[in-house]
Amino acid sequence: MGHLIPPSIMPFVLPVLYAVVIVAVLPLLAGYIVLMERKVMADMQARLGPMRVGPHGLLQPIADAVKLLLKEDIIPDKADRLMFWFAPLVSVTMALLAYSALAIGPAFQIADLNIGLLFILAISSLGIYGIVLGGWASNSHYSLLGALRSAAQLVSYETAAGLGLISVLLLAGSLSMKDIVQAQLDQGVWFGFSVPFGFFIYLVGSIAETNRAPFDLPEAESELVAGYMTEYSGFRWSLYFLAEYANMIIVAGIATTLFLGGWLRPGARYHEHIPGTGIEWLDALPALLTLGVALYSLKLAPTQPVKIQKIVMVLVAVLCLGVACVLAGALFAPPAVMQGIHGAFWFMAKVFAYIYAFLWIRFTFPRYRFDQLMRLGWRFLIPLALVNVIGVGVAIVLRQQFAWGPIVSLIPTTLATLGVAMLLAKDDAPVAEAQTAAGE
Amino acid sequence: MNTPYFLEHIWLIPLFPLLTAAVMLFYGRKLANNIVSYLCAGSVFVSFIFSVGAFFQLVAMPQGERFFTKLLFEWVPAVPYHMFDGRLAQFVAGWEFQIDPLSAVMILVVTGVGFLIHVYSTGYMALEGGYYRFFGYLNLFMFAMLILVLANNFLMMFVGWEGVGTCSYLLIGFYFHRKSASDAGKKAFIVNRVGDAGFLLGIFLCSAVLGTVRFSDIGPALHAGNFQKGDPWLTAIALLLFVGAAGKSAQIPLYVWLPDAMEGPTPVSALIHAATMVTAGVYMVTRTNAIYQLAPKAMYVVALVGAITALFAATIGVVQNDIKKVLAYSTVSQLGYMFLACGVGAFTAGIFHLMTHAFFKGLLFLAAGSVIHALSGEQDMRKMGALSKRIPVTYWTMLIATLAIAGIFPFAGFVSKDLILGKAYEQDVLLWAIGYFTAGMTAFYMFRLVFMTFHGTSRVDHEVEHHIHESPKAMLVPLVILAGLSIVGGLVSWPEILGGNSHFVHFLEPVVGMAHQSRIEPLKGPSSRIGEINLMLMSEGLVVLGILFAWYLYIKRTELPAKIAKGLNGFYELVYHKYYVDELYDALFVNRAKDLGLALGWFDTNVINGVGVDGAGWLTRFVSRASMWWDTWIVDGSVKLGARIVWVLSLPVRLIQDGLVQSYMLFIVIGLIGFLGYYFYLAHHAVH
Amino acid sequence: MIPVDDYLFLSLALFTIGVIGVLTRRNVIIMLMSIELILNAVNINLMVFSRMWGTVDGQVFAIFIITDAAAEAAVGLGIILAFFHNRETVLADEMDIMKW
Amino acid sequence: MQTLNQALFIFFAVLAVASAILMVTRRNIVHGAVFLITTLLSTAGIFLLLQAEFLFIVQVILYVGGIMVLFVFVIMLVNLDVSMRQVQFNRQWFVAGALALVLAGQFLFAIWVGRGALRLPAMASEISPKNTEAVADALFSHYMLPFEIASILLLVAMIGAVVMAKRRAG
Repeated sequence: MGHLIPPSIMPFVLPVLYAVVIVAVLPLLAGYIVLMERKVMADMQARLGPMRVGPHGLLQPIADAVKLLLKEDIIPDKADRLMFWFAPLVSVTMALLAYSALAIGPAFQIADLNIGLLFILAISSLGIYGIVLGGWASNSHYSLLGALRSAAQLVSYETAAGLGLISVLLLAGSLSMKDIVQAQLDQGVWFGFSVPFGFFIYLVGSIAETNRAPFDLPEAESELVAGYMTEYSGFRWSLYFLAEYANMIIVAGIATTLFLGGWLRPGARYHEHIPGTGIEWLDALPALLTLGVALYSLKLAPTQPVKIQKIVMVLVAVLCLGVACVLAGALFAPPAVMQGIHGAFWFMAKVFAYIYAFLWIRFTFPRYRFDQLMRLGWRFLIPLALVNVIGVGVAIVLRQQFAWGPIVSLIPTTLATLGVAMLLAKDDAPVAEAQTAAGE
Repeated sequence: MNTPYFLEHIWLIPLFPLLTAAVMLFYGRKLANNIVSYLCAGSVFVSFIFSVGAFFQLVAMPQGERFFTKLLFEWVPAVPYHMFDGRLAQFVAGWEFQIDPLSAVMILVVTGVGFLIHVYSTGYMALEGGYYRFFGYLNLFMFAMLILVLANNFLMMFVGWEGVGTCSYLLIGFYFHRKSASDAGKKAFIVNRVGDAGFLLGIFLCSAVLGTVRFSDIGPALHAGNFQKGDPWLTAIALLLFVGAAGKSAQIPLYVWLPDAMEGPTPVSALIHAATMVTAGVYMVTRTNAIYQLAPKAMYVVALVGAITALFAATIGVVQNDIKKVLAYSTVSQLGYMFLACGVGAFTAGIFHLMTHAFFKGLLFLAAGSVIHALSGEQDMRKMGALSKRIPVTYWTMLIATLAIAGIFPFAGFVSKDLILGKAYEQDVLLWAIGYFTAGMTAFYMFRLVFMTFHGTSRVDHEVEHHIHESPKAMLVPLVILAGLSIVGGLVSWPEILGGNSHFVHFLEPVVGMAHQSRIEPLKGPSSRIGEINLMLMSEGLVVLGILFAWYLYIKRTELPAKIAKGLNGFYELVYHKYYVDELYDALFVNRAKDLGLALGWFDTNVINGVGVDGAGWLTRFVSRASMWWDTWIVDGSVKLGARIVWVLSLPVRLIQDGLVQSYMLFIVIGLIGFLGYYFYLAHHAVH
Repeated sequence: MIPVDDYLFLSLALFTIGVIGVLTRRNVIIMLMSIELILNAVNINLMVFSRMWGTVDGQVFAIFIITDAAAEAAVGLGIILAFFHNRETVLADEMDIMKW
Repeated sequence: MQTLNQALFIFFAVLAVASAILMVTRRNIVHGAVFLITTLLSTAGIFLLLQAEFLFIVQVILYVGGIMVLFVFVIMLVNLDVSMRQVQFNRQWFVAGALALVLAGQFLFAIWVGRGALRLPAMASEISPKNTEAVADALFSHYMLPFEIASILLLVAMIGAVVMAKRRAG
């Protein structure tokens, strides 16, 4: 391959390849997250969810996509046509651009920027223009109110979430995604466990930043029809939709990288080998898991009601089997390849766990009122995040000056932050009640 | 020396009722009725125990030294002032509790009878609203009354005096939703104010003349001041104090409130308006007997007023039909007896009658309450009759009390009444005659009451007839106990002539004689004993006559009373309407006070408001108008002139200062261009 | 290698456009945005000279300028909002009295 | 590499200047704001060309992601259709424009006089692989006091903004 491509372009080839893969795969992934969401919701509400298209509705996303793309494209008469056209593009572009710095595994990264994290934050913070301009360009009150709410919400929660991330940056001492993961390996603990409050604040902040329940006020259907997307339909609407789910994956990726150890395997420092081979016990886990899923699908296949569904189910089983083969085969590949493939597996597993938490929260909590949302952001999360950051600073001093362990040094910080959290919650309760009483 | 416990803690006796009163009045609303009962009656019972303890510890002291004071704290610190005779004196008053035989007897009566009436009330008031309020007031009354009798000086006594007055007002108006009740409360309060004014003046005069308000210092002060018998100052003090006593104890002319006070609940009538509070006047006169003994004219006034009141009230009592009104006038009458006793110098007899009266009159009221209770609130005797079989316990106890008040041998009333009459006979036959006649009337109207209520034919309404029932145990037990006391009460001072030893009189003598040992009345010699026996027999005869008369009129010939009333039409009407005294007072005082109010109102409206306030307002408006003109044209004008001048001078500057930010920025740019040009110019020269 | 002059020309162009915007536009918000443009032009200069001398002092000053811009935007927009609530206008030449 | 840089510079510079001109001349304020954002992003790209990565990020996060959001927010709150139909330039526009051009001419003269005197050091990318750390070092050591003063300025501005925007009673 080396002799086919001029050497000056060589360093750009792999990143471009990755970029193409991401752009191609992401819509599909988003569609399947939607399916996952509907299925999880159905499960939590004791229903079945989509069952018709494909076995267990597995082909539903594709049907949805086809429907969206075939819909008539409507631009409102009084809309600002340029902006109306431009806004969804901004959203989706910024969402996709952020992937360029995300490290899916030790090998899968478009660009290892030394300001990687800041880059992702910067790019994803530009996504707001898609929402705001789209809401404004629609020339509709619902859209404009949704856009304004979105702007206020994003600005407020970006601060809190950013402060939550800073606690990790202090511990890792780097902005590069790779270095942050490496730091977690070196310190022997995922930062989500050593700074649980940073993780908590980022979790809440990231839900708010992706406009998901219980913070989905910009698109609260009971108040604003569909918020900033009210006037959008068809393909443009699906762009917004794609951007939203791409953003979910982004924040999940950031959280995974910063708090959940990125592509690290659980027990990354445990190196017991299977006797007689160079393979570690824990490395065999992914292959066995996917194999189990494949077998389960195969077992389900005969019970499907329609023939086509049986076939698709078998295909799913075959797909899983293939993945299992790849994962198993990687065990015998050179370490770099092995780590790349398994890292990607673990990374995606964590990302989906985080997204599952999103869904869980969405179907558990009722929607906030706007003033409650603002109070939570400014009066609870930001002070808490500040205390947490200061505490982490103290912990680092303790570690450097008194040689405390990486986990022990953070325990006082966590306790102090917990105390402040309780204080803030207690302090806020009467105010909240008074305001509710005055407001209603 | 080890001070006896109960004497040392004498101040606790009023404190217990105060505590429960506070609890009742602040938190009582939330308490269950039985808790209220236990707390209130319990606290009075504890006070009674302490009183008994104090009494016995006092008795245990030697005869002449039965006196003890306990200073709780200084109230009015020593204030120097000049007395009337120019001597310098210190005005001192403390919360100082005093116990001597007199106050010992009083606290026993107050707490003992008070406890029984509390117990009675738990039954009587069980179904009334404001249960806690009633007991709160009642306990507050107990506190005030105990303060009154335990006080060591006039000031503290006045506190109790006013306290009982307040509680009396509150309790008379207990059914405040009834206009008659609240009116009666106000009447009692206002009439008492007249008496209290006299009492207060008496206190002032006492402190100015004698230089002290402490009771135990009055005797030495009298001695030191070398006052003679009949000293006009002392007479004035005594008369003023008697005005107070007359107000509190319902003597002519201030008796009018007491009959109306029957609007209150019956236990209140029993406790406050029969047994304790109304006797405060008698107690006070006795307490200050040292002054009275040096003022014979005042004593005569007291005796006369007492005797006339006794007769006067008795005549009214004869024709009343309301069972409680009869008892009320009877009370006024008996109080008259007590004052008669005091007036003739038989203070001990007065106090003794006070005690026995507390027993039997308390019993009468309670029994009357029991009757009323049985008849579902009926008070008119014309609608009673033939109840003796239906409510036997009430009947028998009431009969005992009636016998006692009538003075039948050997009930309590016999002893005390005859003691008074005997003393009066020694002093003045006229007074004795009035008292003697009154005793007969008392027997008559009391038996009239009994006969109308319990005997003859039933005149009870049909509605009520079905509900007649004997009262609950809580009411009957106090009746029985008081009945017992009414029977044996006289024994504590059984006359020597009948083989007794007059214990009670001797016990009290130190108090009465404390002022001037030398002036103690000598004990009656054997020569007067024959007379005493004769007097007793005479009065017994009259009493029996009165009873028979009542029997004849109200059992035998029931149609006769109406005929007699018709025959004596004018007089009957006069008496039936209580001699029109209330109407007289209305015409003389109440309406005149209203006229005065109207006149003052007119004065306020037309003179103070019209001329004063409105005139001042007009003047102010006028001045402010002038000031406004000055401000507008002179002050403002000069300021405006200055502003105008500045405005004219600033015209050229304002052309540049147009308030537009962009034109200012333009000037910045112009300045920048200028600076840069100058810079280039300099650089050009530097190069060349 | 791009000469420093090119950056300076760029900076000058942006600066001039900003100055014209501030001086001529009636809308206060556009004026504020023009000021941001001027600050941005300054930042380019600072960055170029920082790069030229190989130190980071210029970048530090640029950070201070951005801080300043943030403060200015916050307060300026707050004033504009308050003014708009009172007067229903955002035109600079209608803001010609000191007090209302 | 060199040509790439050159091309990128020209691209960013043209984009920045064109957007700036459009920003100043547009009637619609929202469009103006969007063009200003474009200018700012182009400038951020130029920062990147000058190897100031941290400033690039600061420019994007703070300027574009923060300040301009605030602008857009306020524009949407105060946007009036009437303002679109009003005269966009004030009475002094001609004088002001002329004077601004004079000023620009003076600066141009200054740069032109000194042209070619200043040069960027060749290939400085080696010296700042850790641009963020370098800026942080300078900021927290030498420029500590100004940094603190700047934070106080921000605090004051925040309070001021809250006070200004707070709705007054009556």
